[in-house]
Amino acid sequence: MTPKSIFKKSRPNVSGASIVDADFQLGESIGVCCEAEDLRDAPIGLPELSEIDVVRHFTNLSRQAHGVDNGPYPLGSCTMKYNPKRNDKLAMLDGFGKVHPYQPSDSMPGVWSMLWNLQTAIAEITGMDAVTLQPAAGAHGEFTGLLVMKKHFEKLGQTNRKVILIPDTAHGTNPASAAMCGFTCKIIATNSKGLMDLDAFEAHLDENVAGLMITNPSTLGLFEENIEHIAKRIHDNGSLLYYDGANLNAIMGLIRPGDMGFDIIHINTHKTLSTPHGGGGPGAGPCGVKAFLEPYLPTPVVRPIDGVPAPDCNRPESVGKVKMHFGHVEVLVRAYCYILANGAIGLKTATENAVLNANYMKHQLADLLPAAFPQNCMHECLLHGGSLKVRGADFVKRLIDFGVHPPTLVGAGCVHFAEEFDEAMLIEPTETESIESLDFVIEQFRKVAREAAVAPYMIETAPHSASTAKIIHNEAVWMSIYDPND
Amino acid sequence: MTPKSIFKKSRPNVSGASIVDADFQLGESIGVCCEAEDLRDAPIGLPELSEIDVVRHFTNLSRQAHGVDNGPYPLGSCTMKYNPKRNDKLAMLDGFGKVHPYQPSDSMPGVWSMLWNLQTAIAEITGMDAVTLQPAAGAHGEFTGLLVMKKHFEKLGQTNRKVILIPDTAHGTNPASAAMCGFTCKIIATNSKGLMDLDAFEAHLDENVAGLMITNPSTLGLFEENIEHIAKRIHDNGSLLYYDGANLNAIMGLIRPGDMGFDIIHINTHKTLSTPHGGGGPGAGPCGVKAFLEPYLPTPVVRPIDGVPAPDCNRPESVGKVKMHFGHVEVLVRAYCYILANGAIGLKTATENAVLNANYMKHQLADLLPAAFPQNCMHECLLHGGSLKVRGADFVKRLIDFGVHPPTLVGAGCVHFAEEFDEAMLIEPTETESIESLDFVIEQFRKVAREAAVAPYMIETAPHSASTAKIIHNEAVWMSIYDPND
Amino acid sequence: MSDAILTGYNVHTEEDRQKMLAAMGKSTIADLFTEVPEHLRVSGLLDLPPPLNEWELERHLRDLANQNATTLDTLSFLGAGAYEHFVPSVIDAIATRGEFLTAYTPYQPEMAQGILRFLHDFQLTISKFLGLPAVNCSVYDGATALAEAAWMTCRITGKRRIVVSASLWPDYRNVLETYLRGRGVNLITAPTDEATGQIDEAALATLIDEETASFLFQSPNRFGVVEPMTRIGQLVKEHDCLNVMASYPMIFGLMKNPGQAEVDIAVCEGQCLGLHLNAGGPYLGIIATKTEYEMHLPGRIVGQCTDLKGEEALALVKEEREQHVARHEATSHICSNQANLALRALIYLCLIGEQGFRNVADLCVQKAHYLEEKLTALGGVSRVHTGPFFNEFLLTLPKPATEILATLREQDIFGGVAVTDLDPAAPDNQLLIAVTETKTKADLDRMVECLAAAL
Amino acid sequence: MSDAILTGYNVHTEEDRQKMLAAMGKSTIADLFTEVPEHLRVSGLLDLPPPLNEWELERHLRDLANQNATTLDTLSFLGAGAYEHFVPSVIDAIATRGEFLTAYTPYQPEMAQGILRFLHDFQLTISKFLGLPAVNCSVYDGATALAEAAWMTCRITGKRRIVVSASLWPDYRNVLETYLRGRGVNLITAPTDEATGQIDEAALATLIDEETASFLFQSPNRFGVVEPMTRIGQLVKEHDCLNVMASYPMIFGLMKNPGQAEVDIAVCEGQCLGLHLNAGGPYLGIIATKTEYEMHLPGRIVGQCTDLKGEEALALVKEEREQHVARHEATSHICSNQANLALRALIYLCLIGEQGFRNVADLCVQKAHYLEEKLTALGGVSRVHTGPFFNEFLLTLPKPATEILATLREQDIFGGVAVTDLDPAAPDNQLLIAVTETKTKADLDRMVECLAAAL
Ligand SMILES: Cc1ncc(COP(=O)(O)O)c(C=O)c1O
Ligand SMILES: Cc1ncc(COP(=O)(O)O)c(C=O)c1O
Repeated sequence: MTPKSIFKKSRPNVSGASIVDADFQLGESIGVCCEAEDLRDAPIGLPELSEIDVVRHFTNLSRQAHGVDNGPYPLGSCTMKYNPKRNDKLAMLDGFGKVHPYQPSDSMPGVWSMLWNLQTAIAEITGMDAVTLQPAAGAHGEFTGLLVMKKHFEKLGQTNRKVILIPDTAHGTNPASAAMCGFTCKIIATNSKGLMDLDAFEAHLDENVAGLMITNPSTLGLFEENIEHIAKRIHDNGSLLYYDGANLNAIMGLIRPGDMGFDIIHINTHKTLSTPHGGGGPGAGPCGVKAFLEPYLPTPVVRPIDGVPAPDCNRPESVGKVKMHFGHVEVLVRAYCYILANGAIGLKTATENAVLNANYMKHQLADLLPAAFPQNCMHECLLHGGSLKVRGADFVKRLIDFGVHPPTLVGAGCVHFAEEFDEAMLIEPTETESIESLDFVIEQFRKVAREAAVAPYMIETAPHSASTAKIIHNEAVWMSIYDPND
Repeated sequence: MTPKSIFKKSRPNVSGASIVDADFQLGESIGVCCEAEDLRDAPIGLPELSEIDVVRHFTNLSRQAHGVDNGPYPLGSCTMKYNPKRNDKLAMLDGFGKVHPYQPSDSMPGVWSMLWNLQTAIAEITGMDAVTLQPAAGAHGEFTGLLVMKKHFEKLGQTNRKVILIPDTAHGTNPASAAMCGFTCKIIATNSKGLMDLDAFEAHLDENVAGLMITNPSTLGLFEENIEHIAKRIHDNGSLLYYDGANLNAIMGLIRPGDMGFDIIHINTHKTLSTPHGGGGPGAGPCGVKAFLEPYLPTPVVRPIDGVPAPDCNRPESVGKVKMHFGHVEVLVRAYCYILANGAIGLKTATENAVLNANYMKHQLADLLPAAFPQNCMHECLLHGGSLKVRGADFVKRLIDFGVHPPTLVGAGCVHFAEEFDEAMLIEPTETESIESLDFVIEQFRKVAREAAVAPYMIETAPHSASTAKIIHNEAVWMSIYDPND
Repeated sequence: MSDAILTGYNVHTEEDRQKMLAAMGKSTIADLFTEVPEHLRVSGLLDLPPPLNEWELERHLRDLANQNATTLDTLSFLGAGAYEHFVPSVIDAIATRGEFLTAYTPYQPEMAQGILRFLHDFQLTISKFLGLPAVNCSVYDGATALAEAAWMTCRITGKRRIVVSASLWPDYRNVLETYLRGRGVNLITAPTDEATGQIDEAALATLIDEETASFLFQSPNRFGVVEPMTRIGQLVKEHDCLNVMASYPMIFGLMKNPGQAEVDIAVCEGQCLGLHLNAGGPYLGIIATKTEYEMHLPGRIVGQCTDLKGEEALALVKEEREQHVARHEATSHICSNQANLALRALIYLCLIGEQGFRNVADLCVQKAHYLEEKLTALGGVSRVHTGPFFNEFLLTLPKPATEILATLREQDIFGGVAVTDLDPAAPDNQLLIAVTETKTKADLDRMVECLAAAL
Repeated sequence: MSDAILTGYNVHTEEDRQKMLAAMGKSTIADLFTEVPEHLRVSGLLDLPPPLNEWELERHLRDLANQNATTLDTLSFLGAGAYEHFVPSVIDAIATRGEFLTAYTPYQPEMAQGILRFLHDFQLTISKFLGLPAVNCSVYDGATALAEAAWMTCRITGKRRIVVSASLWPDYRNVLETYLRGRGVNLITAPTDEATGQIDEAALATLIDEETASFLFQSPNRFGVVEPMTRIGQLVKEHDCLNVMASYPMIFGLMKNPGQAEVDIAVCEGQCLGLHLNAGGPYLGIIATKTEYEMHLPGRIVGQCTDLKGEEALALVKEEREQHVARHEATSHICSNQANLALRALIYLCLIGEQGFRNVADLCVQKAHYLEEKLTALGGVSRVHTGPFFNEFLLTLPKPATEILATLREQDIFGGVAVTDLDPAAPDNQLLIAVTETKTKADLDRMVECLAAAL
């Protein structure tokens, strides 16, 4: 059963914190803060609990959640690798946490240095010339990058360039971000090798194309072998090449988007740079560009001014502000720490291990779940579930009973596959799983497959050990109108 | 099943932390640190794991533990009340945590002020004149207090006073501490009202008695009504009265040991002053004395020197050192915070609520588990389990299945009851349980009692939902000789 | 020594790697990268600082952190949208628990009821709070929440003209413009009454026309002035356009909720609800609307559904609005949101509760008014506006604000925000001062004394 | 407003209290205290400061904390038994999890396998570490561990004479005396060889007689000198008495374990294993012995047993030694111990692992020797002893140590411990300097430079 709502535990007039100040009499001057008719005339209805009850409620909730700290999390496209505890601690230092964004900028040089150092490192990692750390998440990084692209063509007077080409395997945020910037999306098919169909690409490439937006490796876990050819064609067409860096974990330290010909990139720190995902966020989505696009980055830009990193708000050509302040500093400190703890050698090793683990998984499961594509996969592998005796969506739920978070399937999570992959699973073990852990996960897959042959209903009704039974998605009724008696 | 040992997860040559320093070549100068024959010639055999595996292992272990944060914990005599999170945070401030005990004392005035303020508050709470915060736990506080007592009689030349009187209901640490100080214990019986048998007391009272060591309320949860009479008899005899303050939670803010006539006291901060018990410790056992005993307190004593609190090591009459440094500072900060957050009114209310809750529990369970004694109980109640259809020891294990930590029984925990209380349960709800929580606990007792009537074997084989089945104590085999292959 | 030990996060020893390669019939790691053209590979290593072990890393980060003044060591009256309210310790202790911190979005609801429950209770709490039933799991921050709301009104009405109060925080306005630029939305500015600092209602009435999708305003506004919410709501309703209000959650401790004031979409910056200042982020974007507009909400929504046994369960619902389903037609591109901060806000509200929340608001108002009275009693200092204020107010000073602030800083006081920092075109002698419950009377008196000395 | 809201930790409203009293047929709280003589009750309230709300409390504690210099802001070479080793962040994150922090002693093993497991693995790790199989769940600190060990040897042998090396840390000696005073134990001091700083073996041989229960020594000793452990072990064995060694765990990264050196009981201060300095406590007392002496160990022991299904489980065992069973005949009075710190030590050792532990020890040795070489190259500075040292060494200076230390402090350096601080009778020109892995070469060079300037 799902845990109770905290509203069901509320006890009138109990409050966990004592908010008084002997020098001020409560209730005295309430009238002064707004027009009389705007004064509150009824209780809000906030839950009321003592501190211990709050602690117990949320401690209990946490025990009905599964994070990387709890076990393997091979959720394809999400890169659920270890989130170092040291980074959490350092991100919460008072010298970062208790800094007000409107402090005089010379009272927070450590923040600027940190941001500048991180920008520099990300530029080096991605092969770009300038980086903004402002975007709040991957999708926001896309939005920022596409605004830069738009501005570029505005400056060139090429206002006809309103089309963004996007492969059909792209993450949903790509077309959504493009639409938000006022672009039109044209979708490019995937060929039988799992790569972008070059004929389809050529068919769409015309003077209205602003750019092509791709991930490499793709969401199918494959490296786009033709990337240089594609980059050349795009550039010859006067268009720009955008890199969705959500899969950078597969190439960091080994291959740089900038070297492949990309003009604009974003990365997801909560994937590649080990920042925790918090059950949904916050993330951070740094955006990098080649030098010719630098003037358009959102304001402020952090850069050395008289040798000392500081924010530069005087950016006449900028796309403007994409959010308040300077980005998700608390998240960015963690990303910075991750890079520093690893150094170049560590990042490279991490990438190698990520790819090694995915290929190992793919290889060891090949008899059960044949790979969708024959070539080496990168940091994740797409496996066909067609020969299982049960539906893939049911199969993976049974893994929950054995302590393994399900991999990604169509409809569960954010990835988008073509129809022929209806029963396919995208598995991303990540580099922080040991052989023992991988073998454990593999064994659970096998266990479920064996069971599928003899007791499919055990699988179709799974999970059996979770806090709820299998959840019926299409009966969802969103209780949007709250019950005033709640 | 019990969770695996971390040794079973060890993977050769993997280590979670990188311990290198580019300026120093590892392995270079090992020979210089000791005689050659003392150099290590074989591996230690420490576990080797990556950081993520360590985090997962211990996160998993924590999920097989029950603390106050998880639910009701009515463990008699242990006062498992809420441990405020703010105290944990403040105790870990760098200004306390990163201070070396051998720093010059004028470089840590905040430590001295904190200790001095806390001493002053504890003196006020207990009605004593001077307090030392050095003792590491309750038992250590007893040891310190009894050493002071001993010193007192040495000074008086009364070296014959070698006997400590101790009621039979006393906690085991009392006679054990007395023995460590070289005292002989004489045990005093309990009368039918649950109080100290005054005849037995008189029978033992002679010129060899150094002191009487009692808790009030006693471990039976009863207030010793004759305390003033007892104090007078002890003092008339030239002996001293020692207060084991482990039960101070029942009287704090309402009654002071010093006012009852006690000469020496200790308290357990992890009981009364809300410091967390950590699965076994660390605790802290401040010891307080009346003015005439102050010179004997262990060295150093923190007191204002030229108006500023500082450690005074020049204590010629002191009993000496009882442990290194100044006490469990990290624990003491929490105790200090607890007192400051509550103030006098808060401490008083807490005490009232503790007593209210215990009496409520006793009253509501009376039909099922009649009270061992008719009078009001204090912060805990002793209930007879004799009319249950199952053994008390089995009964309480079934509570585990319903999320309630068992109360205290003879043999499970540290309390010591006379034989007639074999099946009795000592229940201490503590003041931080709400009515809802108390009613929940009561309902679980009733549920088990109903079950006892119809399906006793469900109880005798409980718990059924815990990580292990019922544990057979007397088959315990301590694997003391470690397996080198482990 | 192998890389595994060198970096700490790499779990394989060199032997492990060989063993795994061998299992696949490969001999080197390079065999896994055959699809990558040779010349695209980085030759050697990236140019990054050498790896730091944990204590070196800590030292470096502490060095950086120590370079920053903080609101702990400097008495701060900074506000302008981010406020130094007290953050109960319980929040840090709970929100950082590994299960919460290291989980992904709850795509597998059976494994994530704990997360779905707090998100659902967050939605419920916000809905009570803002008096609007449809709430999502959060967006990036207050400014992007306003931008998302603005676009919602365009989708709902099919119109592309929005009237915006002139008194938004300047950066909210900037973000709004950035977000709407590509959408072809026409932003019209509604002026402020110079005396009261409130919206010029007469002017507003003339600006809203048939083509107008919505009116957007902020309260308290960029001058700290609290707008006449109910009156504005009526006025906007009369003109038959949607009414979007951005606000500071604390005011609802004392004020009616936006739902009671004809607001169609309410957005807030949730930073004040148990989040640290974090040098500007991450913060918490809150957005709530009426049930009829729920299909236009951006982002995640948690809803109730049933499990196989017919029991209540929670899951992500209404995904047809979202980017992974609707793609370029989605209500928004948002995917990752601020879930862990929504948790913080929920814990905050549960801890302080109904009465505590009212008390925080009350103390903010009283302390701010106390300070305002004392300061405006100083020669040459006066409040710019006559409209009511909550915990922040704008003063005119006899000198440039930056000069006064520099003098105050010598006393370890951040005296407020010079409005020229928000908007270079603003008068240079205006200072915006915010007060929260954490300031003592002694703090306020010290501020008065130091500011008097700085005049 | 009721007390409930006032103090935050009191969960009952006044109405709750009335409801509960009514259920019991009582009308006031006073009715519950009828057994307490009226005149014994405090009239009114205790004289304590008024209650502080959370932010007031935090401010006050931060004020106190900020008054203290720390090893973060001052370059510290302090040691003398407490060392500034690095503390991996994982430890704080895990050891403070509510389930661990807020649990009691695992009296209900079915509900506490997680706690019992870490305690058992702590015992196992320490047993490997010290080469002695019988280990308990911890005692208060290193000094009380030595005192407990001393008494164990008296219980084991029935004798009351103990020979003690003169070079224990003075406070270990003090605690030992305090602990044994009531037991009628005779302590005989074995002298130190003035040149080497090691135990005078010849003298020791003459001091151990038939009546001697044990010999106690410490290594590294109060001069930082590492004792010839194997040789001492042989010598003591030859005299047929028990051999007790107190030590600093780090040395076993490079040295044999005490079990290999004929030590019967080994004790350590475990502070260096992942504990913060904490202004002196709580620290971690470690004690290990041979199987034949296990029934004499003080405190808790976790052992393996089986559950109803016959599966392995863990529980507290051998309780017949303990105070709650044996009462005045118990091996010790200890009840609460340092369990949460045993957890920290275990996590520490698991995190750094075999190789990491060796590396920490190695870096300590190298850095200390580097500094010692540089310092003794300065005019007038020399090492007092010739015996080997690990990470701490005693220097003779041309001036009183306190003067040098005062000058170093002006440079934000804690230059070490003046031995007069440990023992007022010691020479005033001797300085004890400790170095850990966290000091960089630049730190060491700065120390050399500043000390040179202070001469
Ligand atoms: C390929 C890809 N692009 C973009 C995103 C969106 O990133 P975010 O959730 O940080 O907005 C994701 C996240 O799942 C992704 O996998
Ligand atoms: C009455 C009493 N005295 C003494 C003690 C011993 O205290 P500690 O465990 O802190 O040594 C206890 C602890 O359970 C107790 O209940």
